[in-house]
Amino acid sequence: MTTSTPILETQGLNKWFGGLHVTNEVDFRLDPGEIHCLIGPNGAGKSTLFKLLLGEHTPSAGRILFEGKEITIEPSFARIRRGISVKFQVPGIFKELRVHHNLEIALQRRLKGDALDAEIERLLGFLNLREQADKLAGALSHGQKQWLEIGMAVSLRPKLLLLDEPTAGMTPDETHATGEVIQALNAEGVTVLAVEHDMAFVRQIAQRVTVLHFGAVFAQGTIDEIVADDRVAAIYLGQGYD
Amino acid sequence: MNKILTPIMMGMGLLGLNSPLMAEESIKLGVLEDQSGDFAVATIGKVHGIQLATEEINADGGIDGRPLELVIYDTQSDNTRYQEFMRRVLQRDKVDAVFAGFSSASREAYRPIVDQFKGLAFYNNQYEGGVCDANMIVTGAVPEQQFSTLIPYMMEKYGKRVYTIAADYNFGQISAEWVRDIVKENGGEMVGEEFIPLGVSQFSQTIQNIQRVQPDFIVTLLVGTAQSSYYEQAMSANLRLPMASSVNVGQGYEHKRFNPPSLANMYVTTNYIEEVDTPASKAFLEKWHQKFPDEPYVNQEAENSYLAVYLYKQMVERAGSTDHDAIRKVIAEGDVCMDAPEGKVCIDPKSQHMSHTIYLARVGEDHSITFPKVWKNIKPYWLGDAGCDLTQSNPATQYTPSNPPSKN
Amino acid sequence: MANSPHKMLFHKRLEGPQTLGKGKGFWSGFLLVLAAACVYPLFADGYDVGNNVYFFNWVFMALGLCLIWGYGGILSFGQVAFFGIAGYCYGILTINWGAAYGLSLVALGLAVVVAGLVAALLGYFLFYGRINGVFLGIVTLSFTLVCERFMAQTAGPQWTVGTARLNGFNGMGGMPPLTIPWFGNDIILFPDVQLYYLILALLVAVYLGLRVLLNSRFGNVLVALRDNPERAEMLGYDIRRYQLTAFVIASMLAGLSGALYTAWGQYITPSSMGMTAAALPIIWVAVGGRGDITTTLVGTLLVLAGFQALTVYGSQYALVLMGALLVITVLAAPQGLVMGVVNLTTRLWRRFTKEARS
Amino acid sequence: MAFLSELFAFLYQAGDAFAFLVLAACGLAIVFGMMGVINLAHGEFILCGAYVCATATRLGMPLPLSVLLGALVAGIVGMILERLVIRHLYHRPLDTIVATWGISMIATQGTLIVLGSTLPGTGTPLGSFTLGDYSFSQYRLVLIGTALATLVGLYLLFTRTRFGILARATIQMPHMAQALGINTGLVYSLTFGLGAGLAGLAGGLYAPTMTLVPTMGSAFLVEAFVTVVVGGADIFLGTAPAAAILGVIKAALTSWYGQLAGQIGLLLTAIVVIRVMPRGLSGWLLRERG
Repeated sequence: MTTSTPILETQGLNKWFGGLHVTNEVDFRLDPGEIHCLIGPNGAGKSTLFKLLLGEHTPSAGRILFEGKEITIEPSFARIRRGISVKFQVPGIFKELRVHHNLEIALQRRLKGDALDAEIERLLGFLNLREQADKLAGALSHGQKQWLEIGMAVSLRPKLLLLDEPTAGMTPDETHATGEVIQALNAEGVTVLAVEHDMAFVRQIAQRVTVLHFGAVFAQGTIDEIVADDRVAAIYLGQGYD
Repeated sequence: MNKILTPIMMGMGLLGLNSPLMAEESIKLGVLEDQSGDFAVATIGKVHGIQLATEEINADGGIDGRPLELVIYDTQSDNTRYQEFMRRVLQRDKVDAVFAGFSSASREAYRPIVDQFKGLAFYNNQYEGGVCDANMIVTGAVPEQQFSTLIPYMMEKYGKRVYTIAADYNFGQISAEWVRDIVKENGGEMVGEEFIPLGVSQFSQTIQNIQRVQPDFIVTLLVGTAQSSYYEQAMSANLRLPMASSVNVGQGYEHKRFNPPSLANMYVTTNYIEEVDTPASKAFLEKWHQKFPDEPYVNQEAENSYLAVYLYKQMVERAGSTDHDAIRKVIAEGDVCMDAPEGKVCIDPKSQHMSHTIYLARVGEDHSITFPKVWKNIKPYWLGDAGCDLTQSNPATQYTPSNPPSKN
Repeated sequence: MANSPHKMLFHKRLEGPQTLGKGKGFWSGFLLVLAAACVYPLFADGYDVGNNVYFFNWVFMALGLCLIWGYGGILSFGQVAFFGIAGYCYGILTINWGAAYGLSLVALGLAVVVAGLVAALLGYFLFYGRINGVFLGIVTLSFTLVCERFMAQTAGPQWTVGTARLNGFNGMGGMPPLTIPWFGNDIILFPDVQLYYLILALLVAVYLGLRVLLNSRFGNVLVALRDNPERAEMLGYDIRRYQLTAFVIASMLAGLSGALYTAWGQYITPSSMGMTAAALPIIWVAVGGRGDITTTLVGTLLVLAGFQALTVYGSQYALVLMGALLVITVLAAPQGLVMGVVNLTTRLWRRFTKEARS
Repeated sequence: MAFLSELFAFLYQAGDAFAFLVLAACGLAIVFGMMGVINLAHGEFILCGAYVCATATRLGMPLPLSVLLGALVAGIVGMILERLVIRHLYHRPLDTIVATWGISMIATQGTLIVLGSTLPGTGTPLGSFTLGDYSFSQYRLVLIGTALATLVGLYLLFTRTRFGILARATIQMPHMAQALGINTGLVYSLTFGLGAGLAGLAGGLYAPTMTLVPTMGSAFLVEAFVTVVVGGADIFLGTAPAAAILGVIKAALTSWYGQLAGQIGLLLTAIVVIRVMPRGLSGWLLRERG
């Protein structure tokens, strides 16, 4: 698997905030087509790494490559246009706009006219939000907001989907359903990188897992390898592992 | 039509006008002055002056038997209000003449409108001079009247090294130019010239700059309430040089408002202030205080406005109508004069500016006023000499010494 | 709405999620108002017509501010800078060229373009520097105050462009009004009926044009980035470009106001770019209702007429009443007074129709 | 000696500009930095302090007490306004601009109507002293000293007193503070009152040196804003150094190129600083720590 060009790669990535070293020499590879989970205790640098990948922070040192091309200092929107998409932890939707309008804005770069309307309709059905189409997005329930954002993220037809705690605040049933959607997307060829705390969910979807600790890559492997690693258990125990 | 009448009625209510004169067709005067905003300090008296003159004239039978009616608007020290209301008085209220404007900017704002509608506007303010416009009559003093008297006196008395601080806009810059030229003509030297943006209120640095070169006297051409903080600050830094000004005391009565001795040893040329000690002036003041007992001060602009109404009366009576061409023919005769509270004044037909009695006022340690010198019949000569002749043509332009009329 | 079939593109764009008013009722009302506005000069005197032209002049700037503030969430305190820049441009160009051969109209166009270019420069600096929120307001305010202070000291003869003197604080005058060439007999547009129709036509064009723009993809992105800029960027939109575009359009509209104002009064001064002037557009838009261009349009006209009436009849209390109006608007009708009235009537109407049905 | 007196003259000018900026800005900085409110009525609190101070002085109260009285009255007026208006707008920062602008219009014009177009001044206390070619106002040194003392006082207030700590806690974590039983409404009122009171202090201190007119607040407003923007949200890491830097820039430009250069230089500095450090000096010093 490691012989093909990785879809995403970081080389010697570092980020300092003042004296704080929050990303430490991260060398990370993501192969096309895999579902990869990023875990680690609170403050391990997962969110910062995401922000570096998305271009919301610029790295202090190191390089980021997407499909072999350097994107280290590219602005966020350009990365999105290359085929990266993201779902934030706190639902990133347009609260003051109506639900169908949210989807229209996500889709209008790709589609127009009748095709746009048809795709909105299809997504509304897929996300089970048809009844709420004319509601303000801010008035949706938490779960519905999460779904709407996933819908918006997916509607870009990304090659790589970044998910920041996609199941936060969801019931176990919703969590499981989300896992199935992710796997379905993956089956269509979307590579997935997810930050996740819920180990059951990680077990459900992840093919490989990377553990971050103090900003550095601490361990990497399949979920079983990681669970079997005593050192990983130790850093989590220190933090209260659930 | 009710809308239009209200302000007129208000004006008349103030004047207590319910006399049988109302039967005659009245002559309407528009009054656009800043009764609120930045300039209100110096302008409220102008409105009072016009009201006082109007009341006297109406009590005395009006102009040719026709009563005067005032249409008064508050222009809020805002140029756009002048544009709005000048159109309103000319187009809607159809006034016969307008008394308008404090700042030069406001005058320039309304002047195109007066020209468009062929109105007749009185500008009753001291200003930087140079307006050559047949539709304007200026009763305020201009730099040649104030500086050709003031600067030679100061140089003779205190010395030839002069430092000017002036507000950084048209009035200040043009006045400073006049000072520069007159100082040079009299063999003096400008040791410093500093321009202060309007609205600046902190002067420590300026005070130091003055101390560095030690002039014999300072010409202060500061304008606006923020800039007048200079005097207090100069005093507290112990800068006690004699000062000369064309704009203080006579307009903003700073000697009454500021604590003595911050204005001590200031010399001002003005065509009127309430301290002027002549019988005409005293009678005038008495009438004024009877009608407006709370008036803080009667300044030169207030007197200009008062006398302007009488000048208008004289011109209309001599012309036999309010028609502007007829009035201008009267002006062209060259003897439109009157005995005003300040003394005799006449309208110069070439520039339609006014000759004045110029008083040199000196502010004492206790801010009392003395008059070391009085010049009679000082003419607004510059525009006419430079080539403005409104009896021949009407360029409707403002000229400056560095941008005079082209002579051909 | 989501499944409404696409009608003619233009029609679809004239109404949509970003603008109030749709359907036959609204558009017949619109035509009625337009017709009334067209025949109005037949029944009014020259003063009223000219005065209305004066009010219309300012509306362009208000609509521009509504575009960036109401829709884009960018509060610019400095729109009057572009107003002033375009005004001075119009003055300089027409004083040098004269108004023959339609040159005053060319000057009007160029003045708007120059305002747009300056806005592009300043906007590039701001948006590509990722400056936003109140800081953007302060920078734009500083910019306009720099312009004001600079222009205020240009009284000297050295400040001359061609034959046009900038003339400092006293302001530049003497430029010709707009003039339409007409078979050797030019029509000079003094603030009266002719100018009224020209400005009315411009106003209708700008209003409809903005409706189309706001309901287009561009408008969608604009409201999206007001709501959640991060998400908008993460949908692949270069939000800086959208902000800059909106800012430039808004500034060109402010410029249009400025050039028209200058032509209207044949006069422009640095005070047009001062602190008080800078606050006025914000007041109009806030009181009218910044969330929608129709309420902004109506609100601006109402506030302008109201403030003028207050000044005429309220004398020195006018400014106090204006201040009170602002505070009350913000507290009682945060979306703006006109918007508040619209919402209230819609609610009452719904309740009424519901009761009628049951 | 000539050099020394020139040097002192420059330092005196820079210090004078610094004091003006600090005193004008610190109230604004607290209200903006801690509460996120853009207070365009800041100048009118200054006006309030100045008028109260001048009136009290004329009635025979010693100047230091009058200044404090001015600050106190402005502070109380500020707290009342916070209750009536500002309180409802905490979640709408842009609307505070509109509302405070309205308040400013009411206050300025109301003062003109009620108290007339001008108030008589009280005269600057203390005398002058001479150094080299120059003489200096002693009161200006008092202003510089007061500016420094105000900064120290605020630092102690926010780090050493119960109110300061509660205020910072409330403003950083309002929900947490509420849960802990802090009367957050009162804290907001007091903080706004403190900002208004500092404005009143500036007004009182400058009242003897300026013309007292209803529009006098506007002379402070623009420079106060520039200082706050250059400084950013934190008063100690932002406003104070910003005032120092701007004071030097302004004094230098004014002394070499005149007042206009000083004014325009100040505004251009603000634009450039914001471009380079979008969150002001303090944002830059604390950059990205959060």
